[in-house]
Amino acid sequence: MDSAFVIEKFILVAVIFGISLVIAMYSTYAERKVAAYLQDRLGPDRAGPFGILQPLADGLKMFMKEEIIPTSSNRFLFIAGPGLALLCACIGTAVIPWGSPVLIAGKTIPLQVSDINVGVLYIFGVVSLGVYGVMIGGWASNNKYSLLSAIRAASQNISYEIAMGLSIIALLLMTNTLSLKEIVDQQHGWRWNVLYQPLGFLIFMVCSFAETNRAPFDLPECETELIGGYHTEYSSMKLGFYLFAEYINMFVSSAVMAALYWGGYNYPGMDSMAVWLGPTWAPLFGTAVFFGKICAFIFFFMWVRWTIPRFRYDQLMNLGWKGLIPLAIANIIITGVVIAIIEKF
Amino acid sequence: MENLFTQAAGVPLNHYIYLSAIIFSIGVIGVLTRRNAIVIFMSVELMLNAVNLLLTAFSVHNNDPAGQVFVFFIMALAAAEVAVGLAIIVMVYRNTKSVDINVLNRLKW
Amino acid sequence: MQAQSSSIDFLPIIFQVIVALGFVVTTLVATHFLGPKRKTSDKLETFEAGIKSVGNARQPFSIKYFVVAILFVLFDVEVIFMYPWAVNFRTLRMDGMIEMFIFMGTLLLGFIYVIKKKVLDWN
Amino acid sequence: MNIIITISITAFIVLYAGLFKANKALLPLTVVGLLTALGFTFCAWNGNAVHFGMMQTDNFALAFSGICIIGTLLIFLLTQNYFHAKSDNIAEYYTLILFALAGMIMMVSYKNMAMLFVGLEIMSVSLYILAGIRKKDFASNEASLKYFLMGAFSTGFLLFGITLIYGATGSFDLDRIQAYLVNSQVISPIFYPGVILMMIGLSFKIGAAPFHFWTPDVYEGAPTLITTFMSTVVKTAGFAAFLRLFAGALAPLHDFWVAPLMVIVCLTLFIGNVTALFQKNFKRMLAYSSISHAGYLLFSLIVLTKNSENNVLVYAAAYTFASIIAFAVLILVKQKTGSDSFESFNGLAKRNPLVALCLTVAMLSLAGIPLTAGFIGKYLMFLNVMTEYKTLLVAFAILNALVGFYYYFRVIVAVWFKDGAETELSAPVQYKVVLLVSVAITLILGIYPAIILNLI
Amino acid sequence: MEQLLLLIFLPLVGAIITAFSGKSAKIVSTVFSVVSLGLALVIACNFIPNASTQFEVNLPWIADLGINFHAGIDGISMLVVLLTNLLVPIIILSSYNHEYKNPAAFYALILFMQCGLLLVFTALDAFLFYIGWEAALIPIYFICAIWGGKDRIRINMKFFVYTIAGSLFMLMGIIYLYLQNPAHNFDIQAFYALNLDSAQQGWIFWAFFIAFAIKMPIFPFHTWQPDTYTAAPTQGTMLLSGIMLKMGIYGVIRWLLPIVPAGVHDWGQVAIVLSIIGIVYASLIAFTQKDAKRLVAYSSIAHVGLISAGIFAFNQQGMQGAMVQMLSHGINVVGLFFVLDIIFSRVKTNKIEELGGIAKVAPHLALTFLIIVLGTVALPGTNGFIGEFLLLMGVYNYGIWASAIAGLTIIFGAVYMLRMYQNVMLGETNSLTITFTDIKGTEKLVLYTICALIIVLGIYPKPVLHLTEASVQHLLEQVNQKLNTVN
Repeated sequence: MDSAFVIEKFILVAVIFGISLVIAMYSTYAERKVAAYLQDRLGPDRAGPFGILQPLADGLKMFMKEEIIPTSSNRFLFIAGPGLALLCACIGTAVIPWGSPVLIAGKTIPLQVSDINVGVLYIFGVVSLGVYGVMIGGWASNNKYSLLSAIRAASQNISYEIAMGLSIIALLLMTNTLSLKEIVDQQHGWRWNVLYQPLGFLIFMVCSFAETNRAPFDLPECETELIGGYHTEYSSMKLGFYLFAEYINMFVSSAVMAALYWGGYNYPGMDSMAVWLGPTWAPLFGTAVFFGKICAFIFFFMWVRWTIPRFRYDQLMNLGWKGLIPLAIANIIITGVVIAIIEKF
Repeated sequence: MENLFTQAAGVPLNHYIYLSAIIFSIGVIGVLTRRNAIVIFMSVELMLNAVNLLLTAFSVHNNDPAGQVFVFFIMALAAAEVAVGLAIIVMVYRNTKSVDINVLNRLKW
Repeated sequence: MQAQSSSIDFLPIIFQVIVALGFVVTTLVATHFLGPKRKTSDKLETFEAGIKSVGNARQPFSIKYFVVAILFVLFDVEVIFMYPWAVNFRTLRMDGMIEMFIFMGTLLLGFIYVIKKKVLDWN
Repeated sequence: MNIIITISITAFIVLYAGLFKANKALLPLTVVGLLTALGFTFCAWNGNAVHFGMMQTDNFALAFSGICIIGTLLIFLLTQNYFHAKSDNIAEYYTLILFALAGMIMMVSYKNMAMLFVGLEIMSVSLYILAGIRKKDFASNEASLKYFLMGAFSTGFLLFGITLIYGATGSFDLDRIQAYLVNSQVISPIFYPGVILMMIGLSFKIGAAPFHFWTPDVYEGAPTLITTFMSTVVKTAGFAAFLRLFAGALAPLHDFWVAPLMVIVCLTLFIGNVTALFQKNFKRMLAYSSISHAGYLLFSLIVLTKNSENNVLVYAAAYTFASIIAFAVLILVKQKTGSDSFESFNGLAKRNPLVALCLTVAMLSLAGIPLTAGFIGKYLMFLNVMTEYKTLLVAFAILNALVGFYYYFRVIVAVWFKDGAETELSAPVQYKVVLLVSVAITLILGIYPAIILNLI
Repeated sequence: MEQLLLLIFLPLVGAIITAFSGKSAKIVSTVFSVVSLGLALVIACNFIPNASTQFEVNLPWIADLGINFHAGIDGISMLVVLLTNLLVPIIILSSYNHEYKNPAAFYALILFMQCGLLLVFTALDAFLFYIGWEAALIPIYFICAIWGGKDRIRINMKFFVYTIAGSLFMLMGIIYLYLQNPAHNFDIQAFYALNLDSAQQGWIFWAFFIAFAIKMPIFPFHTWQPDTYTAAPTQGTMLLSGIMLKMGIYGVIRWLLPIVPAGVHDWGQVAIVLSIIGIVYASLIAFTQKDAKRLVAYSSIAHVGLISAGIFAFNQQGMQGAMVQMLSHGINVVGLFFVLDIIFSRVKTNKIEELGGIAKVAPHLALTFLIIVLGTVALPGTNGFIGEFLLLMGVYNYGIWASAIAGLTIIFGAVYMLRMYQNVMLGETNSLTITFTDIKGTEKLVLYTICALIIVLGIYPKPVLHLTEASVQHLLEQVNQKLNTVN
C-alpha cells in the first residue's frame, strides 16, 4: 500500500513536472508568437512547422553554450543562484489541485501532489523564496548592474508581496480555509470567487505580474538601464534557468489565479458533465478546463507585456505601497463587514 | 519503504527536543565565537528558530494551539528585532565602515 | 473545521523537491560538461556596458532599498496574524472582527506614519 | 488594561503630534497621558482583575506599574531641551519611551508567559533604538549595537526556557504552571533546564552577573537620559517580571533554583561593588552600582516569604528615585562641563547647593544610610534573608555594602570637599521639580516607609 | 511624654531653622542649644531617681515591621541626656572664636547630631536606637570632612566605614533578635526577655560589641580615632570625644549586658582584657606623642578603656564609676580640646615642643587648663577622681591583676598629662608664644563653666550617683537574675 502510494505520487509529480516544463518551454515560443502577432510580424517559423520546434532548438543551444563564471564573482553562489531560482519555481506546483480525483483502474487518484491544509501559505512561501535566487545571482556576479537590478527585483517583489498577502485575506474571509483543494471545491459550478472578490482578484493579479517580474513590472531586466539585469553575467544553461524560472513562475501564478479566483477545474454545468462522462473522464475534462484557464492567463500575461509600457521605478513603488496596500486593506474591511451583515454576527 | 512511512508519520517528541537543542546550541556558539555583527545576528535568529520549531512540536504534541500562537508572537517580534537590529548595524556601518564587533571597543568591555 | 495535515501529507512535496532538485543538478552538471571551454581573461571580467569596471560592486547602496526591506519584514509579518483570523473568521464572529480591525487600525497608523515621513517617496 | 491602552494611545498621539510639527505640545500631552494612566492605576487598586487570562492587574502589578509610570514621568520632565538640541525627531523619542513603558506595564502584570515575552520585547526593541539615538556618536552606536545583540541573545535563552516549561506543563499560564508543580508527582526533566534558561535570560535583562558585562558599556554609551530610563524604570520592571515568575509560579520549586540564584546574587554583589570602586567615570560607576543593586534586589528571592515581593518593591522604589536624582544631576553637570568624570562634580556644593544637597541625599540613599529609602530597602532585604538565618550571606552583603559606601561617598566628597570650577550651575525649573520630588519621596520612604510596606 | 518628644526634636527643629538662618546661625543655634539644656534640666528636676523608665513615649511608627517610636528615660539615660545637652551649648559657644565658612550648615549639623544622640540615649526600641546611631554619624562625618584639617577626606572615610561596618553587623544582630522575638517587634523589654542559648548569645555579643567597641573605641578597633580627632575641627573632636564616644558605652550598658548576659559572661573577659590592653597601649603611645591633640586623643582611649573595663567587670561600683566617669570624661575632654584649640588658634600649632611659657602671658588660660588637666588625671577633689576610683574598685572586685595594671597606667597617664602641661604652659616663653593673648569673652565663659563643673562634681558627686544608682542596681539585678536562669 505504502509503496503504491509512493509510486503513485512519484508518477504524479513526474507528470506535473513534465507538463510544467513543457508549458514553460512553449510559453517562450508563445511569447514570441504573440509578440509577433501583436507587432504584425511572423515570429519564429523556421524550426519545424510554424517554428514549433523552436523551444527545443533554444534549449539545445543553451546546453551547448560555453559556461562563463567571471573571476571576480563568488563561484558557489554564482551557480547556486539560478539553481535556486528554478528549484523554487518548480516546487510551487506541488499543492495546486489539477482536478477532482480521477478513477483509474479501479483506484481513485487525487490529481494533486499533496493537499495540505496550508496550501496558500506554501505557495506564498515558495514564491518568496524565489527572490533569493535573483538576489544571490545578482550579488554573486559582482557586477554593479547586476547588483542594482537584483536589489530592485528584491524590493519590487517584497513590496508587492504585502499587497498580495493582504488581498488573499479577503478571499480567506469567505473560504475559511487555506487548503487550495477546498477553496477550489467551494467554487463549484459558477460560484467562482472572482465574482465575489473582483477587487481582490485585481490586486492579486497586479501583484502576480510584479512577483514574476513580468512587464509592466520588468524593471529588474530593463535593458536600457541595466544591460541584462541581474543575469547580465550569466550564460549557457544558467541563463536558461533564470529565463525558464520566469516562465514557470508565470505558469504557477496563472494556475494559482485560476484556482483561487476562477474556479480551478470547475465550470458551469459540470454536474451534468460528470454524469455524462463518468468518473474517469469528467475529472480529466475538468483538468482540461483548468489548463484552458491557465493558458488564457498566460496569454493575458503576454498580451499585457506587449501592450503596456513599463513603469518608472517610483511609479512602481508608489503603486505597490500607496495604491495596492490601502486598497487591499479596504477590501478586507469591506469583505468582513459585508459578511458580518449577511450572516448577522 | 514502510519504515520510512511510519517514521514520517510519528517522529518522537524527543527528536524534536534534541534537534532544537542542537540548533539552539549552534546559535549560541555562533553568537559567542563570531565577530561579525550580522553573523551574530543570524545566529540569534537561529536560536529563535530553534525555539519556534520546538514550540510547534510541543504544541502539536500537546494538541494545544497556544504554542503555535506563541510562535506567531515570536516571529512578529523577531521581525521587529530584525528591523531595528539591521538599522542599528547599518548605522554602525556608516560610522565605522565595518560590522566587526571588534571595532566596538571604544567603550571597554 | 478543516482536516489536520500530518507529516505524511508533506511527503509528496518532498518527492517533488527531490525531482526538481534532481533536474536542476543534472542539468547544471550536464551543461558544465557539454559546453566548450575557451576562457580568456576578457571574457571572465564582469561586463559593465563595455566600460572597464571600477572597484568592487558590493558597495553600500541607497538606504531607500534598505528601508523598503525593513518595512516589508514588518508588514509582512504583521499580515501573518491575519491568516488565522481569516480562516477562523466565522468562528470568531464579531469579537474577532473588532479586534482585528483594531489591529489593522494600529497597523495603518504605522503605515500612515511611514508615508507621512516620506519614506516611500522615490525621487 | 486601561493603563496600557492609555499609554499606547498617548504614544500614538504624541507620534502624530510630532508628525504635524506640534513640538510644543509633546510634553504636555505625554504628561497628561501618563497622569491618566496613573489615575487608572489608582482606580484599579485592589481590583485584581484578570484580562483575558493573559494579564492580571493585582496589587503587585499595579504597585510596580505605579513606580514605573512615576519614574517615567520624572524622566520625561528631564527631557527639557535634552533632545531638542540634538535632533528634530523628538516626538519619536517620546513615543519610544512611552512604548517601552507600555511594554513594561505588560511585564509587570503578565499572567501568561506570552505577555512576558511580548512586553519584554516591546520594551527592549524601543530601548535598542533609544540607546542609539545619537546617530553620529560612536559611543551611542556601540551601546545600541551591544545592547541589541545582548538583548536578542538573552531573549533566545528566555524563549527556550519558556518553551521547555511549556513542553513540560503544556501551558504558558503562570497559575497552571504552578498547579503543575504542586500537583504532579513527577516533574518532567525538561522543566529544570527551562527554569535555568529563563533565569539566565532574565538575568541578562536585569544585568545580573555573570550576565552583566553589557551593562556598563551600554549605560555609558547611551545618552544619559536614556541611561536614566534604562537603569531605573526598566530595571524595576525587569525585576517585577523576574519576581512574578520566580516568586509566583515557580515558588514551589524554590529549593531547586535557589542555588543558582545564590551564585548569581553573590557574583553580582561582588563584581558590581568591586568594579564600581575602580571607576573614574560617574556614569560608569552608576552602571556598576546598578549591577550591585541588582544583586540586592535578587537577595529577596533567596528566601521567599510573603513579604519578598513587597521588599523588592520598596527597594526598587528607593533605587529608582535615588538614581533618577543622580542621573538628573549628571545631565546638568555634563551639560555644563561636558564631562561625566568624578572631577566634574568637584565643588558642586558651591556652584549649586540645592543640587548638591539632592545629590547627597541620593548617594546616601543608594549607600543605604538610615532615614533614606535606600536604608529601608536594604534593611528589608537583610531582614528577609535573616528569617532563615542565612547569616553568612547577610554578612557578605554587608561587606559589599561597605564597599558601596566608598564609591558613593567619593561623589559626596567630590561635591562637598573638593574645589572645582567656580562657575554657577543653574538648574532649570523642571529639573528642580524632579530633584525635589525625588528627594521628597526618598526621604518620606526613609522616614515613614509604612505607606509602601503593605502595598502588595 | 510631650516633654521627651520636645527634648528629642527641639534640636531637630533648631537644626532646620539654623540651616536657613544664614549669618545669624551662630546665635540661633546657641539659643536652641541653651533652651534644650534648660529643657533637659527641667526634665531632670521632674525625674524621680528610681529604677523605673519615665517620660515614656510609645508610638507606632512602622507598624508592619514591629517598629515603634518607643523612648523613655531612666537614670542612666538621664545622665547621658544631661551630658549631651550640657556639652552641646558648650561646644557651640566654644566655636565663637572661629569663623567657619558656611556657618548655617555647620551649626545645623551640630544640632542635627544632637537629635540623633538624644535618640540613641532614650531609645527603647532597637530599631529606633539603630536609626539614632546612624543619624548621629552622618552629621559628624560632614562636620569633620567639610571643616576638618589636612587629609581629612581619607581619614574621615576610614572613620566612617569603620563605624558603619560595626553598626551594620549590629543591625544584623538586631534583626536576629527581632526574628527570635515571638512578638516580632524591637521592644527592649521583649529583647530582655528572650531566652537565647549561649552560642546565639556569643555571636550576638560580638555583633554588638564590635559596633560599640569601634565607637568607644576599644583596642584594637581604635585605629580610626587619633587621626580623626586630629583632622576634625575642634568642635567635631569635642562632639566625638565628649558625646559620641558615650554612645558606645551607653550601648554596652543598655543593650549588650541585659540582652546577652551569657554572652557577656562567656566573652566579657576578652572584653576586659582588650580594654586593659587598650589602656596600656594607649598610654604608651600617648607618652611618645609630640602633638598635644594626639596625646589627648590617646589618653581618651586609655580612659575609655578603663570605663569599659569597669562595665564589663559588672558590679555596682564599676557600673556607677562608669556613669560618673562618662560625665566627667565628657566634660574634661571637651575642656582639654578647647584649650588646645585656643592655643592652636593663637599660634597655629599644637606641637608640644614648640610651645612653652604660655602661663606667663595667659594666666587665666593656665589656671583653667590646670584644673582640667587635674580633673583628667583624677586628682582627688576633681570629678575625674570619683569616677576612676569607683571604676578601679569595680575592676578590683573583678580581678586584682586587672585593677593593678589599670591603676598603674592611670598613674602613668598622670605623668604624661602633667608633662604635657608643663611643656606647654610653663617654662620660658619663646618667639611663638610671646604674643599669646589670654582668654576672653566666650572662651572665658566656657572654660570657667567647665572648671566649675569639674570642681563641683568632684566635691559633691552625690546627685549624679543618686541619679543613676537605682537604675544601675536594677540593671545588675535583672542581668544576674537572667544569668541564673540560663545557667
